[in-house]
Amino acid sequence: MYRKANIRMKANRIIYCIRQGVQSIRRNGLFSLASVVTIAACVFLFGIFFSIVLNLQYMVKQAESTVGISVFFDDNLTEDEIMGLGETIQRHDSVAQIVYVSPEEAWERYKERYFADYPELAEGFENDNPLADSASYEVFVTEVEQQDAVAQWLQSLPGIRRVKYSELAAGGLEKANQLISLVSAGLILILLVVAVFLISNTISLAYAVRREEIEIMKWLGATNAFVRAPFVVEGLMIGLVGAAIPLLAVFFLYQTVVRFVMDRFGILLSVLKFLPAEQVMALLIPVGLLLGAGIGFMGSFFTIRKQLKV
Amino acid sequence: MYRKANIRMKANRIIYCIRQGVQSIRRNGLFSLASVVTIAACVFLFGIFFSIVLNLQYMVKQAESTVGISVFFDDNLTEDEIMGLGETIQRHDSVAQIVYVSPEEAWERYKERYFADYPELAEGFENDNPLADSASYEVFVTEVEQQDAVAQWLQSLPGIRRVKYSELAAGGLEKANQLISLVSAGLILILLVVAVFLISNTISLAYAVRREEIEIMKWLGATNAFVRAPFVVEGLMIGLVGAAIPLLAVFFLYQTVVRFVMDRFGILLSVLKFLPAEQVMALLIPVGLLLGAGIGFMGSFFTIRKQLKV
Amino acid sequence: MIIFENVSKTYEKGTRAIKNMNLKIRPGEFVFVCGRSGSGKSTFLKLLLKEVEPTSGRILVDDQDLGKMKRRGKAVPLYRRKLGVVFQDFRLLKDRNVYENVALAQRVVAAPAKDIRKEVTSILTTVGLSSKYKSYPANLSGGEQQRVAIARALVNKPEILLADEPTGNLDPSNSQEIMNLLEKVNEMGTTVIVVTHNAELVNRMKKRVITMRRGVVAGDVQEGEYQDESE
Amino acid sequence: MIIFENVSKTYEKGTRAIKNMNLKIRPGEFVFVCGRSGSGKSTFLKLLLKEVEPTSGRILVDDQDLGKMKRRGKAVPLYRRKLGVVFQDFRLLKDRNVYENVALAQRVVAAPAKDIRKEVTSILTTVGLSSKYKSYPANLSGGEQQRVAIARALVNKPEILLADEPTGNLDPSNSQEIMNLLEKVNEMGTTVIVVTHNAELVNRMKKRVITMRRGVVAGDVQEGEYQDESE
Ligand SMILES: Nc1ncnc2c1ncn2[C@@H]1O[C@H](COP(=O)(O)OP(=O)(O)OP(=O)(O)O)[C@@H](O)[C@H]1O
Ligand SMILES: Nc1ncnc2c1ncn2[C@@H]1O[C@H](COP(=O)(O)OP(=O)(O)OP(=O)(O)O)[C@@H](O)[C@H]1O
Ligand SMILES: [Mg+2]
Ligand SMILES: [Mg+2]
Repeated sequence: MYRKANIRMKANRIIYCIRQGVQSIRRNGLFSLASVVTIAACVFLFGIFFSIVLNLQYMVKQAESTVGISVFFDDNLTEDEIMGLGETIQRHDSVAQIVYVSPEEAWERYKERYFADYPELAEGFENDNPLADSASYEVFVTEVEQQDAVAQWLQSLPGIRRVKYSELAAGGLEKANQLISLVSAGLILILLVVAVFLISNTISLAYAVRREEIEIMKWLGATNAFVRAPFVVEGLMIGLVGAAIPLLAVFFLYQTVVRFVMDRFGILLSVLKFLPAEQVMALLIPVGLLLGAGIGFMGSFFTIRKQLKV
Repeated sequence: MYRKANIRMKANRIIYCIRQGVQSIRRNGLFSLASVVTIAACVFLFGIFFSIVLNLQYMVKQAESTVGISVFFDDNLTEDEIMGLGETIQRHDSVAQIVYVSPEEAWERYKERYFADYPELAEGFENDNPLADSASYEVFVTEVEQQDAVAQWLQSLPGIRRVKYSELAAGGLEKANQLISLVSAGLILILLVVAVFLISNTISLAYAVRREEIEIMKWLGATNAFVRAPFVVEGLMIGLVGAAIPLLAVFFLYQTVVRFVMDRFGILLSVLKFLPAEQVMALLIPVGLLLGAGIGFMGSFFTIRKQLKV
Repeated sequence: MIIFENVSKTYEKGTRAIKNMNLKIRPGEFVFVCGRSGSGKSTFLKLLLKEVEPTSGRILVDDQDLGKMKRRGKAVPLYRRKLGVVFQDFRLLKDRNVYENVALAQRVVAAPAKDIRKEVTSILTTVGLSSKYKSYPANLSGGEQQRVAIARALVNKPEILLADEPTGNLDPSNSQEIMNLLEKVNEMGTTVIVVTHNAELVNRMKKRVITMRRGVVAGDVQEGEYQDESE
Repeated sequence: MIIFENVSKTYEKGTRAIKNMNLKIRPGEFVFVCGRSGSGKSTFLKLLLKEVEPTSGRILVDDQDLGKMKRRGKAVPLYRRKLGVVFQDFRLLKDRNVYENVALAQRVVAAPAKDIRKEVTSILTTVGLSSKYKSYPANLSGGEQQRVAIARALVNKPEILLADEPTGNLDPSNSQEIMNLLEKVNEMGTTVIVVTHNAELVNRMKKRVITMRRGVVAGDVQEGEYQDESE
């Protein structure tokens, strides 16, 4: 019996807090709106920025996967030995895929790539494939960072004459990847710091106005918890609403922009591979809501604590 | 005499306004601080973003300038005729620079570029330059957009056998340039809208608190101008201070980041050409200060106007 | 000359604070306005200050029709400068000290800088606050705040003085001093209108007494007494 | 039992509001505190409420030493719930209506929801505001606001009632009714401490009168009268 009454009291208490929170939002229309707008603005910028960064990283990843290592064999290798080598390479952890390039294919590719401008040069070689001995594997690694290690490992295998890969391209992509990650992290950090600044700012303003209200409650004998609870509930709700609105906006904006860029800038499509909106949002929505709720909760909790020393 | 007194009264009035503005900032410490922080945050984000965009555009410009058009001559052209052609080309408005490439240079470059991987291929041509007839001009245009037009014009000149340029590279760069401009404009617009939102937000909060003060002044018989002036002066000063701080921060941050990237990501230096900090700031400082002062002024002016209807 | 012609005031929520008020107050008169709590006394003063507009009727002050005065422009500020007002809830600026609060009234009318100091110091001495001139309202006692409000209303030597319960927070001897001050100001030509519940003072001073009852003028007697009607 | 032992209070700016106060008030007493404006009456009440701390000396209420009560935790809130306070400047919550303002005092002590409605309605009727229960403070007359403050102080049937100038904005008959109410509350066991300037009321009611003068207890008489000292 006693326990039941206690639970009912607790439930009553929680209901009271939530009702007070809602009423408080209504009563302090302007200040609640101000807090929602601030949180929304921050989450909005965060969302846009976050999508850009995700896509940049995705594009670099895409570019990485097109950089392969060419492996040329010793002249005296039999087809079986070449097959065996291929299996060995395939089994390596960091190797994603290998492709066999026959001498004929190699020469066709070569002509296409290098003689296109000087067709007269290629004529000298007709019917006499200068690359007859140049069968090769193209090896694609899982992570561009492994490029060097895999190349060295390939070099050390018996029966391999030459390993060729664009150190510059691989190194450049790896560095680009690092740079993007670093700059993104830096910018996101800056954005978060700015957001926290702005929000604690707005909340301080809103509470300075209600300082009198808090004082009066305390003079009436209210405990800190009693005063704090509605404020915190209010903060939480403001945070959630403030995050939900811009997330929705980012979703529609993202779709529109991607479609627009695909239409208008088709020529760049080989470099620009966008993530589908759903995939971006699947990550962004939980992060954004958590951010909003966290900011709203913490903002009101700490601000109210400062004010409660009456 | 009368005029002199009038001028002195005006001067007194202005001094009073400025003094009131300063005192008002001191009196309303928290609210002034809040406004400064908000403007500073917005200008800071704007500054960072602005520098990134400027550099991206600069990099694309740099990349563009490395894309040239190769012009090959008819077999029977004399050296004088070639020189004459060069002068004609040079005189074209959209041409930035032309470079003469002799057959020997062409072959050296060719070997370097295409035979590096298959040195055995080059041996067959020793002492017999296969490109003996391939003297050419490399033509650099001022704007990548002119690439097509210039190429067509070159094609139409007499004595020219072949005009070669990377349509894909040129087209891609042009599109990339457009895309960056468009996305930048979009993001800057979003940032500005968010900034205006945030600031009018903060100022509304700050003024709601001072609504009582404004009302009392009006009941004492103050004109709107009398009430408004100190607020506007205050807004202007807050705007300037709020803009100056983040501009300074951006300046130092920019230098640090550029130095850091140059040190750590040297491999990307061929693509990453940064603008010097001074050049970025020369543009950013006036824009930023104007932005801050404008926002501060307009924010207080319009907010106070809403409140003055007592 | 203050003239109320058939003035009524109904607040938004439907409270009829003033009903059909007809009244004349000549320049230089000293008038007490009495009546129970909620009978419309403060509303009467707010109408005169053009803080609220009448629902119907006409208010004339020195032949100016308050209803025809435009909210925009200088007409309202110029009219208000004729008045000195002591609000029932003081309405001091919280972020300025006593001196600045009183000086503000002079700044608003663009008084010459050198006069401000003299006049403000003098009026603060008169209400007995010369030692508190640097204090902020939050650090004053109730009666001290009330005296700052009185000083602010008087510093411009207004044509008409409206005082809402100016002695509600003052002890009898301070109250008497303030009343003497108001009488002196009145003798120098200012029309004085005082809302008060202080029956003793009203009875002692033998001035015109207007008694309000539920928004209606229930009595208007020269050399009158405080009428307590327990309805 | 309220005991002041050598209590002094000097505000930050150096104003010595209370000097060496020694005082005993027994449970169930009815005490008037009188004195000129600025003599330290409100400060005396603020000390009892633990709104300000004494610079020196000791205050005991029901054997609890207020100085030893920790700011953190529940001690201060629990102590304050024994008190009902009418502030000189009312201190109503601007964003809640009359009903909510009074109910707040009950919510704070976690009164059962079903009692709140009954008690709040009943006390509002007692102070004559049952028709205004939905109004917001800004839309009330001065006297009405004061009565809301009184209702809020009484709704919890406090052990000790502190009232600072509770009739400053009320007409004589309303004032008398409020005093009768306080007397009734007192008869039911509440210790009542009233700060007032209303000499007539004090003289009529024949209660203990403590007279303050410049922070010092200048008189403490059972069945006393209002002492006006024009110094
Ligand atoms: N802004 C307002 N909105 C709605 N009703 C109001 C407003 N101001 C006053 N009232 C109501 O109008 C009536 C008259 O108010 P007013 O302030 O004129 O009374 P008063 O005579 O000054 O009373 P008191 O002596 O208590 O100050 C009251 O019933 C009050 O509740
Ligand atoms: N927070 C404060 N800071 C500094 N001085 C104060 C503060 N509060 C009051 N005082 C000063 O302390 C003295 C006593 O103030 P108190 O409010 O106790 O007077 P009071 O007896 O209530 O006067 P009144 O009848 O006018 O309300 C006054 O001189 C006042 O200026
Ligand atoms: Mg009134
Ligand atoms: Mg007091």
